[in-house]
Amino acid sequence: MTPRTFDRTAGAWLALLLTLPALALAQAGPVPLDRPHVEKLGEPGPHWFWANDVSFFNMADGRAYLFDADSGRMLGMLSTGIFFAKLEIPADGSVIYSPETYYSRHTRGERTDVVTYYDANTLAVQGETVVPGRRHSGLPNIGFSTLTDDQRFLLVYNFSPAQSVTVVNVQAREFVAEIQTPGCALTYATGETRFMMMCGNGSLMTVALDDQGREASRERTAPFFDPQQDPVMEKGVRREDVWYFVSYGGDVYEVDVSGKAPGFREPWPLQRAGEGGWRPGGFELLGVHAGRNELAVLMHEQGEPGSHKNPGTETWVYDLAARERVRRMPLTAPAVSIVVTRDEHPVLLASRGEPVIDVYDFTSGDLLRTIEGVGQTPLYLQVP
Amino acid sequence: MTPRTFDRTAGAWLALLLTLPALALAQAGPVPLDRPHVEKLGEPGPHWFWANDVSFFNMADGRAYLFDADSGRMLGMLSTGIFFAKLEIPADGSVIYSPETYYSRHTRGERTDVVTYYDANTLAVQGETVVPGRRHSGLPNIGFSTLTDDQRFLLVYNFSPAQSVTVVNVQAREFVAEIQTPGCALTYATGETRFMMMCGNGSLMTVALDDQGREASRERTAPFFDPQQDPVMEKGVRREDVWYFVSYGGDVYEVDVSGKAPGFREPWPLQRAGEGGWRPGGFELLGVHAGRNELAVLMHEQGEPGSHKNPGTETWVYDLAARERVRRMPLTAPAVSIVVTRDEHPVLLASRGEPVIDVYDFTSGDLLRTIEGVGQTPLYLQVP
Amino acid sequence: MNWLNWLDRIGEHSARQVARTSSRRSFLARLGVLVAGGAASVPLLPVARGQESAAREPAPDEAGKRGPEYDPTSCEYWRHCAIDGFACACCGGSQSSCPPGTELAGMTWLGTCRNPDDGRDYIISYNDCCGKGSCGQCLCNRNEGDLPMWMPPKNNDTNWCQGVKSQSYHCTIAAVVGVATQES
Amino acid sequence: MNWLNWLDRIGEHSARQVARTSSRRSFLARLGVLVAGGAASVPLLPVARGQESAAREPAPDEAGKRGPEYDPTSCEYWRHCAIDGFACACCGGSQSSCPPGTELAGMTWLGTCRNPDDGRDYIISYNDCCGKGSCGQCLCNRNEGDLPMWMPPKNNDTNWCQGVKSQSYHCTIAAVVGVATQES
Repeated sequence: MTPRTFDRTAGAWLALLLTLPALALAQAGPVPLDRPHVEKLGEPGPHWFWANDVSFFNMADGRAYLFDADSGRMLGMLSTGIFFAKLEIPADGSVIYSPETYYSRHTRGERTDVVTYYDANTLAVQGETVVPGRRHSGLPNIGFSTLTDDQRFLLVYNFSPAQSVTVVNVQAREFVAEIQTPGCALTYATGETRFMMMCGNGSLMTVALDDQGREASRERTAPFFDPQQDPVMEKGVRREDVWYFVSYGGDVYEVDVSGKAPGFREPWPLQRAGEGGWRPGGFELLGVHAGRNELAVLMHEQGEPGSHKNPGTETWVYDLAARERVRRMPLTAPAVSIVVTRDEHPVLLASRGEPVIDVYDFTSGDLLRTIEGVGQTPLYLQVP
Repeated sequence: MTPRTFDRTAGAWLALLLTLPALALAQAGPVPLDRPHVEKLGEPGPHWFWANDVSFFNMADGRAYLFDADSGRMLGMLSTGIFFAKLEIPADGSVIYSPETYYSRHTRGERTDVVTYYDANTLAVQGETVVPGRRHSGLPNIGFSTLTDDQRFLLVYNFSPAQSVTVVNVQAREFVAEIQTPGCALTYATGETRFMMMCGNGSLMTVALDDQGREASRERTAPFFDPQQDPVMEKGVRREDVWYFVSYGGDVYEVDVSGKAPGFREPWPLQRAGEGGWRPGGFELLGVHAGRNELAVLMHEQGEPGSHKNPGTETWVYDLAARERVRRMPLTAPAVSIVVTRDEHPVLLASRGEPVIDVYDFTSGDLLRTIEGVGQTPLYLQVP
Repeated sequence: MNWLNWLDRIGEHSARQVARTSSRRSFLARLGVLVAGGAASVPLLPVARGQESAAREPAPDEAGKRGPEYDPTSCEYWRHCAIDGFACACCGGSQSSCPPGTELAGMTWLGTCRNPDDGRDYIISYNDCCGKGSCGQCLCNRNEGDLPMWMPPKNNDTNWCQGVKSQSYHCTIAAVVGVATQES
Repeated sequence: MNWLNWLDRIGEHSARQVARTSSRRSFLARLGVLVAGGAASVPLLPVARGQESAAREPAPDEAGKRGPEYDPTSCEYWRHCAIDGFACACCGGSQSSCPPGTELAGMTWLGTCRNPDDGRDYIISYNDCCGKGSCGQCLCNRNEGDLPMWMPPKNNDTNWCQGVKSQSYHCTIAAVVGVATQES
């Protein structure tokens, strides 16, 4: 607005009302006068989590909600544009990276893809890096983007439908390169400056970056499963140098990424004898707790072809050293996505897909609380 | 995407699948092969209506939905950006004008206000005119924008909080001027190139435009009501040369705009003796049927200060010639917004504010059907 | 026009009726959402300052109190007698602070609410917090004192995210900025 | 890999199970929404042409039929055995046409559905209609034949508004583009 006309208009109203506050402020009451300000977050609590919301029925208005599972309270929110998938949160937690897409007319017009930098303490926008407008859009999973272990390079999977990976130097905050990866999808960090992708024939492709973040080399493994017999889901989780994946049928595939090339171990089953009717299923269906060396898996009964995204009615927990199930956690409500907090007294957060998230004690399985009103379709949960 | 990489990627998939459709298409079955295409609307039906949706909980994704009240079917949709209020539909019905606002990052960044031109038959975007980014945002009412009677100038009310009116020549499709209107709000067409506004002291200001759409003259009436005693709502309706408004208390104020300056008639009450507990209320609380010369008003019981936006439990209908109520229509569900179709067998459309719209026979008051799933918060209904 | 009296009259009225009516959760309440409050464009008030401060300042004398009348996340909170929108205390803010990353709007709708603890009327400033999509939590709305859009300072159908970088409405606070005089 | 057999096997399977399972309306179904279908990026198929035509072409042999299996707005519609999203017939389009003002995506997910009328299997092309916000009507989803994102042509978590001006997903059609051979 133009200051001049503002004065002309608002001036009239001020004349009407200014006397009141003026005289009111002259005397202080027993309730101290507030000084309105903008909140900051401070140190993260052990059970804080982000609920990423693609906002299904209004995709142009994607969000990421920050909640405290202990209080059930919303702590803050980020508005993250259309086709929103998930945040990337570096180890030091000082900043939040968010691959986002915008249209000049919200659902049409010129498309602009960016990586937005948010201050993790103030949740204010620090800046953005414009990247190629080909970011993959769909129901989010862990492979949509990732940070290399050295925390320097953010990788974003593109699908247009050409497959490629965008590399952003998040320290320099500049776009580095787009690496063409025909036949291979998604991104999984596997080392300081290394990541892998899953390819259509059941193999893995490892791409090593040079110090500038450009492709130094790529290597493809032999297929480690048969896509026609028992497809392995792309929804993996990582603990230290091992990525864990599960197949439709319920076998656990361990991929050791400590070396230059991924190493494969003998798959082992989630089900015991007579439990064949149970299958893994959901969107973010795997969770891991590094300290306890435990894997959590969403499971449902009457598994059948096509049920691999059915909500889980139980969470089964496995000792990764013994490769044995240590407990079953029946869920109060079926869930499609789960995450386990990192602390010593972890909670399991389970999203119903609808705007409801259940909080369970990860060790006892007790339901601690149910948080409602979490956006619209919170499909991917993250812990800072 | 780059064609080259597209070939490399998609090429692989095509190889896998092309044989199938090829051989399938070779033979035609009893079900004729479809030729997918994009629909067109054709001639409007008598009971088509637009439900304008500000999309309250996801304002960046505003919409206008076109439905047929006879079939209850959705016919099409427009995506209309943030703070969406309402469409402007000219008499000849060939094009639709839509004052819209966009942010370069959907909820932040650079703001761009436009008037978008949609083909009324294909609902395709024809183009847009950029206007000053000060369009008023809030819960929509009829005064947010209007077309002059000659159909040449679109007027958009601005609030920043300076008050002004943007003039767009919709035939030349160009921005003409922004007219500063301190102390006066909203826009109501009153003639070929004339409109009026409601001012803070209970008066009306008439602005006449010249042939280019620039301000030729402005004139203010004396206050026609006392804002402190019984405020007159800004939510009016027009029939020919008369604008109808109602006060919080339930008096009808008629404003004759046939002359250069508005003429006022003696207010008359909506309630009969003993009906004082009933009050008009809602968002789009007035409807009119020109042919029958009838006014429809949303009414609620236990009226009190602050109840002027309460949903109406009944619609009361008045003969505007006799200024007498001719019928009461109890509503199946409380409604906040209504509109009456223009035809000889009119229906009353009543929005619950939630995504549900009830369709009533305007003459008998019978509920004909209930349409569900109409967006998120359809607060302003229009008939083409 | 004696706006001082007018505002006070509305204020008193609201204060008296808050207990009876403010728990209404009709859709109308949801409509409140859009509305960043309503009246009183007062950009030069203290409410517009102090944005730098980040210290949380819960009103001390409410600390010990129990019940919805003293709960900033409740529609019955005594300061909410004229609120219209999402209560920021449910969005990562408080009754006197905006959620992280939002921008505090300097222009506010002022209400007059009675503190049930000391029976005195206080001037409440309903500043909006802006620049993100709607919070979606703790909707609360009442229309006492609301006037049509021809009187912007008293209209709560208006988005009051004004004078900020982005007008996108997120939530509304309820800050005590003074004590109302009884001279009406 | 014999993808022809694979696709047929899935197709048959879907066709057989449609009646039993396609009426599921779990949230999973709602998730289908995003998904513009899934498999088979076949930009050169006839399904990508004919966008100029505006004549409505209901499949004649379905005209007289009654019941959800012949209702394009129903999740049980025989052609929906592998649909994943909003049925355009509920959005202002039809089983073979996009709603006004949207853009027909040339790349499609192909399914094989059995027509209960003649017992034959047909190739169904699930083109997406793009360029507006989501339609929100008549959600329908099934995951038979769905593979993870490492096989894009078979993945229905992918937004298939590709090769269009705007990737914003609105709804999905179910057009007959051929007759499936039994050679599997």
